[in-house]
Formats: sequence, structure tokens, C-alpha cells
Amino acid sequence: MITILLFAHLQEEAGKDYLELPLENITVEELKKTLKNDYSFTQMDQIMVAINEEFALSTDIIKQGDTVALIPPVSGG
Amino acid sequence: MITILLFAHLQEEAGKDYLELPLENITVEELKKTLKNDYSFTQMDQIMVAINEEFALSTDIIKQGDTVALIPPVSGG
Amino acid sequence: MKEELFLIVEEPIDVPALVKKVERREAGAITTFIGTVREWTKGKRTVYLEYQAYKPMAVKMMKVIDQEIKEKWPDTKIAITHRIGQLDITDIAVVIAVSSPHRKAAYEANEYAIERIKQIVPIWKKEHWEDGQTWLGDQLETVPYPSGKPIIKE
Amino acid sequence: MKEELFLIVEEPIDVPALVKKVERREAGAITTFIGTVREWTKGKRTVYLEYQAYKPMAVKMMKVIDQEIKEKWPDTKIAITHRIGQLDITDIAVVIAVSSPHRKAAYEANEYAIERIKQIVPIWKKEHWEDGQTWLGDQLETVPYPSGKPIIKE
Repeated sequence: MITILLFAHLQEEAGKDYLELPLENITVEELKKTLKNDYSFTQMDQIMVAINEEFALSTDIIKQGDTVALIPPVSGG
Repeated sequence: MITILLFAHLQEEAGKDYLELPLENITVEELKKTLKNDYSFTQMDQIMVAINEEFALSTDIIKQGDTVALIPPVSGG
Repeated sequence: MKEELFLIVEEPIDVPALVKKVERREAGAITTFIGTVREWTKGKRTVYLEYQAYKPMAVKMMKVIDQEIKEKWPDTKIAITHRIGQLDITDIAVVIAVSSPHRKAAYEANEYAIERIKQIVPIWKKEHWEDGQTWLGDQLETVPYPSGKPIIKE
Repeated sequence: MKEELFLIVEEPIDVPALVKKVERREAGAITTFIGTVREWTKGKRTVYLEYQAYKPMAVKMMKVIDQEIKEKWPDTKIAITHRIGQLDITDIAVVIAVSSPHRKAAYEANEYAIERIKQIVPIWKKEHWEDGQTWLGDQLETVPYPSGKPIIKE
């Protein structure tokens, strides 16, 4: 089970600010595919994934207990 | 008679903040020469002259009633 | 108490207090950037804005920017506060203060900081127009991240 | 009362009040430059500084800079206050605030303003070191003015 934090339009689309998914030991790329195919998230190409508050590469592996966040293109400042 | 405002080191060298000189209808260049030769002002090359609060060219003519100022290289900011 | 140089807050930002954080006896120049809520953008009128942040990561990324700046402009000191929540027109959203012995570095490091905030700090802006609302995407229009992730070091 | 955008003062400069002068609903960016009295310059320790101005001409020249900036960056609004008299270490000598719809112009116009202040505004600084004192010459080291007068227009 991993917890995935949601922000901005993703949070509004999901109607909540996090998801709990029965996944672990998968790569960032696999997570994005799963979110797109099984959970109907759109525009996953534009979403970055952060693991434990660091931007992750698509080959990085998500493990049990990691804090995962989906980061849409930022627009601060 | 023209009044010449002095600032910074010129003011300290002269011991006052203005001079009154029995001159008029002379060019800026002539004024600078006079100050150098007759009044022992040094480093006149580095001094700009302002007439009525505008930087003047060396050929500009100083007339009766003009406010003349000697402007050493500035160092504000 | 150690003064926090990088903050996400929900209240108005105290600009002079931020400037104080970077003040040093060896600094002759302090630049600030104050980002305010603009009413008009390309002919569209903003009524108000809403900012959201992934707070701990946002602070972490601001510290990454601090490190980058320390490498590029070693003598500078920088502090950043970003406000989130609902902001009205002319409200201050972000303030960046940079001090430096000489002015050139203070300008350059400050501009670098705002560019990097717009690239790597997880903060999002929702525009509330007169006729609708939308979360803004990447304002730099470098959609998405060409290298697969935001460039953290150059 | 019309608010004065260009001032020479003898009291401490109120930075937020200056920022307020350039705040506008169409501006999304405000940059400030705060010039402070630095303790160390090339290994020499300053004890305090003394600034002197030819006040009416200084204000006039700041307005010339304003005109130059309006031509180069039409959407900007600028305010400048320079303090004179005796200033101690970390005291603020000059503050420049520029607002603009977009940030690039706010940075560029601000930096242009401080460069021009150091060229054409009749203000002089006297350094009081530990072991002496001197009126500083042209800090830009372009002694004297190559064209015979400071360049007013480019």
C-alpha cells in the first residue's frame, strides 16, 4: 500500500487530496501507467512524481512507506 | 557677477559652499581655466559644470543671473 | 531561535522583516522581488487567485535554489517567503530578498531565484476570472519537462 | 497632495512607503534595490559615510532617469529616494522601486536606474575610514566623462 498526495487540478478531479493504492516496488513509470489505465488520470505525461519530497526519475522504484506525490507543472511566484 | 556652487572636496578646499566671481558672458571652458589659473582650483579636468541645474557643454555661455555649479565626479547610490 | 530563510505562509508577508533577514555588515546591496497579484493578463481580468503548495517539498526546493545560488554567487545571502491561500489584486504572493557586497550579484541571484521558483517549487496558482477558474500549468511554457525532470543542477 | 516619486531626504528611508508609491493593479512585479553602507571595501574598513547632494539638480536628474526608463520600458513605474547626511554601517542610502506588469522589465529598469544614478545624479559620498577620510571620485572609474559631459540620452 502506498499513499499518493494530490495537488491542484488532480486534487479536484479526485475529490480528495490523497489516494491509497495497493501497490509497491514499482517504478515511477509503472505507477503513472497504472494511474492512467486503471484510475483514469489524464495528462500523466505532464505530471512529475516526487518520492519523499524529491523529484524522481521514471526508473526510480517506489517502496513501502515512501511518500509519493504527483506534481503538476508548477505555477508559483 | 556670477555665483558658483561648490560641493564635496571643492567645498572643503574653498572653505565655503559658494563663490562669487566678477565674471559673466564667458564659456564654461573659460570659467574652468580662470578657476584653475586665478583661483588655484586643481583637477578642473574632472569637474563638470552645471548651469541652472543642467550639465553644460564646454562651449555653453554663462550669463548674468545663471546658477552655476561645479560638479565633481558623482558617487551616490 | 534560528531564523527561517525559506517559508510558506498563509498570512500577508512582512517585506521589511524579510529584508532584515539578509542584512549584513559586509553587504552593500539588497535586491528584493515582490510578486503581486495582477488584475489583467492578456486582456483577461483576474478577480482573485488561490495558491496551493506541497509545503515541506516547497521549502526543500527553496533550499535547493539557495544551494545553487551559493555556488553561482558565493557572497550572497537569500531569503524567500511565498504566501498561499486566497489572494486579492495587488496582494503580495512572493518576496525574494538577496544581499551581496556588490549589486550585480544581488540582481542576478534574485532573478535566478524567481526563475527557479517557477520551475521547481511545488506551488500552484488557480486563476479565478470573471467567467470561470482554472489551475495554471507551467507558465514557462516548457511543457512538460524536456529532460523528464526539472533540472536541479546545471 | 501629489506623491513625490523622486526625493532627497535626511531621515531614514521608509522602504514599504516607497514600494507603495509604485504599486498598481496592472503590475505583477515590483523590484527594489536597497543600497546600504558596507563596512568593508577592498580590505578597508568604513566607520561611517557622509553623503552630500546638490538637491534640486539631483531631483531633476532622477527625473531625467525616469524619462529614459519610460522610453526603454514603457510599462514601468519608478520611485527613488536617496538619503544624505551621516550614515552608519548597514544604514540605507538609496532605495529604488520599480513596478511592471512582468518581472523582466522590473529587474532591467531597476538596474539601469542605479547605474545612471552613479553617473549623472549630483550626490557625493565621503568615506570615513579608521585612519582618514576622503570624498570618493567616480566609482565607475570612467574618469572623467569621455564625451565631455555625462551621457543624458543614449
